[in-house]
Amino acid sequence: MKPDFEQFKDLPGTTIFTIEKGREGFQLNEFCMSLRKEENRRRFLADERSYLDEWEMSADQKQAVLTRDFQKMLDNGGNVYFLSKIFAAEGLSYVQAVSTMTDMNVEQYQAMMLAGGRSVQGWRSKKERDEA
Amino acid sequence: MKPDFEQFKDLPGTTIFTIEKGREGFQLNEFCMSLRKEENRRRFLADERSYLDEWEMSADQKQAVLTRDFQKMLDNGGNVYFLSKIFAAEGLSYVQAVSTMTDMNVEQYQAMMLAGGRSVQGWRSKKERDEA
Amino acid sequence: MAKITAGIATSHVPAVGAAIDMARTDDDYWKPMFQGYEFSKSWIKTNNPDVAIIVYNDHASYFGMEIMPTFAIGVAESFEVCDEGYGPRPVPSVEGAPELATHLAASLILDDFDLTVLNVLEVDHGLTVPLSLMYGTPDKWPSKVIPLAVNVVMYPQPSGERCLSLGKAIRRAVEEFDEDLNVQVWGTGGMSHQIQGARAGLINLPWDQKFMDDLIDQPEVLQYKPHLEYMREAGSEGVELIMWLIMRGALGDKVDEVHRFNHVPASNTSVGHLILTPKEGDA
Amino acid sequence: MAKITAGIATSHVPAVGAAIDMARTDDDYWKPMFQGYEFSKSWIKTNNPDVAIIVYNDHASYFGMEIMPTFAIGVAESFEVCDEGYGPRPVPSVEGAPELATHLAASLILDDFDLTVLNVLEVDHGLTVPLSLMYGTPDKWPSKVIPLAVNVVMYPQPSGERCLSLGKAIRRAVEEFDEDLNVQVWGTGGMSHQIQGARAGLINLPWDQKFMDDLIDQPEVLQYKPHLEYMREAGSEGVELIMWLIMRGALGDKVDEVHRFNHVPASNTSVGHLILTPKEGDA
Ligand SMILES: [Fe+3]
Ligand SMILES: [Fe+3]
Repeated sequence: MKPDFEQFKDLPGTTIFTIEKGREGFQLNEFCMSLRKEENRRRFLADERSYLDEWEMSADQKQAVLTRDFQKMLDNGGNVYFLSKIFAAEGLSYVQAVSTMTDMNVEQYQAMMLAGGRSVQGWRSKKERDEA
Repeated sequence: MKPDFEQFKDLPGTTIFTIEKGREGFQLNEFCMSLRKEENRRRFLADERSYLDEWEMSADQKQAVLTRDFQKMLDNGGNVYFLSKIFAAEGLSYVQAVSTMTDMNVEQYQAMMLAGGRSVQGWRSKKERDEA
Repeated sequence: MAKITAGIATSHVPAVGAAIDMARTDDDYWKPMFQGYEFSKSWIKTNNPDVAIIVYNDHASYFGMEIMPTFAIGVAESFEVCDEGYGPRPVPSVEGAPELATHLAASLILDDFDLTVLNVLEVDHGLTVPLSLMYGTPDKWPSKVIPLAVNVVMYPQPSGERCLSLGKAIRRAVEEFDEDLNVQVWGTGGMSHQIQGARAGLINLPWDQKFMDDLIDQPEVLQYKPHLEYMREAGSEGVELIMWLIMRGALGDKVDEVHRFNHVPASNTSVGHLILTPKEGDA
Repeated sequence: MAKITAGIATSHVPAVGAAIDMARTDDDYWKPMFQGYEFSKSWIKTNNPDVAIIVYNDHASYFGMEIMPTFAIGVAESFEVCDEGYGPRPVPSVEGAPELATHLAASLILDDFDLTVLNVLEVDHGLTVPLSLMYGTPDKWPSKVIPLAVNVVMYPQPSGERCLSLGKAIRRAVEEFDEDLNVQVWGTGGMSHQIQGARAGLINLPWDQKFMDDLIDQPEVLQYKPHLEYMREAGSEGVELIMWLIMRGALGDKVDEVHRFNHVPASNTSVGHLILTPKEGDA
């Protein structure tokens, strides 16, 4: 069956990690995997720039990591389970890191979750939101 | 479909490498895989016993390696593609190593191959050979 | 003869593991969620399996992108616990069931499931959080485990049909195993959640509950739900729910609902939990 | 639209690689064998594919027993050459075809083939010896390659039916790729050989030739040959021939035989080689 990589583009505020994205983000995600080792976490946090220079990542990917711009990392082939190794290295939780990708601060995001989470109403499709 | 690991026992002079054998021979085959690195080949050949002691192999498996008893390695879960790393480390060819598992010396074995190889006649089944 | 006696479904949120490990299960935030598992913890005391086949996904913890299997089965004696970036969870390592696992792997490959066989595997929260939810904090897990890792992270994930068929094949394979064993299949992950992008925090409880209904009553229909619908309605990470289909396939045509629970939220996630048993007399 | 224009089958004996690397192809022992590939080397000059999908098996060279996929596909930009214990073969590294490979991998997974996806892979003689036989000793391989690694070493191997179906699915997937590409599928390994045990050295040329006949004329029948028959009649390593079924499945119903060659022995092995093209006008 012909794969349809385009179908996901209609999802608002969502980046689907495809086999193609996996190629694009390979070095970025490999860097993240290296942070599963405590020693590497320490080396990375001690000198981020030179640790990143050990990986064949694009300048955009490195910049996104340095500025903790998770949305930009997603746009450049990162996947959130890989990227979690970056915020785990700093002791941050998923909620703390994930909320930075939204237009809320962490308190607002937590309040939304406690109130039952983000409603799917209005978030089903870009067409519905006139973003298409 | 229920796996049939017994069906292969009727093959004379043949050890089929099954998923069960793979568990039995795991450490032996891991040791073999380590010999893909030139440095490890050198360390192994320099002091075989202490190199082998780095692996959680059974005494039988270690003994079989030390005496280059390839049949015994097969009996203990080895697979020939893994075991080839042992004889490759010594610069031996497949023909040189494989012939040691037969009742021929290497010249006889090579002569048999040049003459068209071992005939399947008489080698199809243990029953046929009254070995069953 | 081995027999599949029950199926368990549960979310496997990492923060739930952290709450257990830090003894925060009585906190106001966590208490209502853990209460939903109280029934299950006492139920499993009298219904403990010899072996739990745990269908889960790795979250970039053991597999990276170098090698990404669609379905992988662990046949080892034991499985260590991954360091997911915070240090390994302080839980016991997981004991395998190599005899049943090799039988199962071989049987499934002969049935044309193209499994990857793992003699080494470290397991992450996807597998250990369900153990913690069902068993609490023992020194040693009370059942042996066969890990069945499914790619749900990278599109294309296996289809719903493929997952349900795999479950059915697991049922056949277990029933062909000669030893008398009590076997459960656990399906983990989900329910609705999205942990990335501007849409992060999405929860769709009515959809989750309908998914549970369909899983119980009409998995044959549910299997055709496209991955895009999971992602649209239940968030990008909601697609993990295809793993529940594997569990459901292993239970036969009809099931009884022993326990059902929903809670929102645990961290970013809608938590869902089911205990199902094959209907008596059903083939 | 991409198109599968030919299928090539060939044994992939490591000693053949060594003979090429040491420039011994004119030795009395080797000359008759290499002569059987002279036609092929000139044929491929005018029929060179943009991409060769090479179906092969790893021989404990890259994969060990830690992780053993049934089917694995390489989607990387390039693939280095393994050290199989004698140092890596002195041949060029292999250039991948990532766009077609990701399309192909995704398409096959959507068709319920449970592939393992490889962003990193080193290739062994199973893949490089066929390249050497077809292309000689160039500085750079003239075609891009998609490696498709099949477990033929550990029982249970995939069934014959599964292999033929995979080939058919590869054909459909290639034809759905939007770019105009000339694609070949190469099936490697075999023919009869056994390189272990007291029965080592087994060769069964009549069986090999019948296998070739059936592969060409009645693959639909051939697919049901049990693995035990390969092992019994063609030696324990003869089961590699199931990989030729994948190639054959990719060529459609009817094929024309462009070239056929047999030779005994190369080292421990019966060498077989075919060039087949889909019959004109065949769907
Ligand atoms: Fe998960
Ligand atoms: Fe081979």
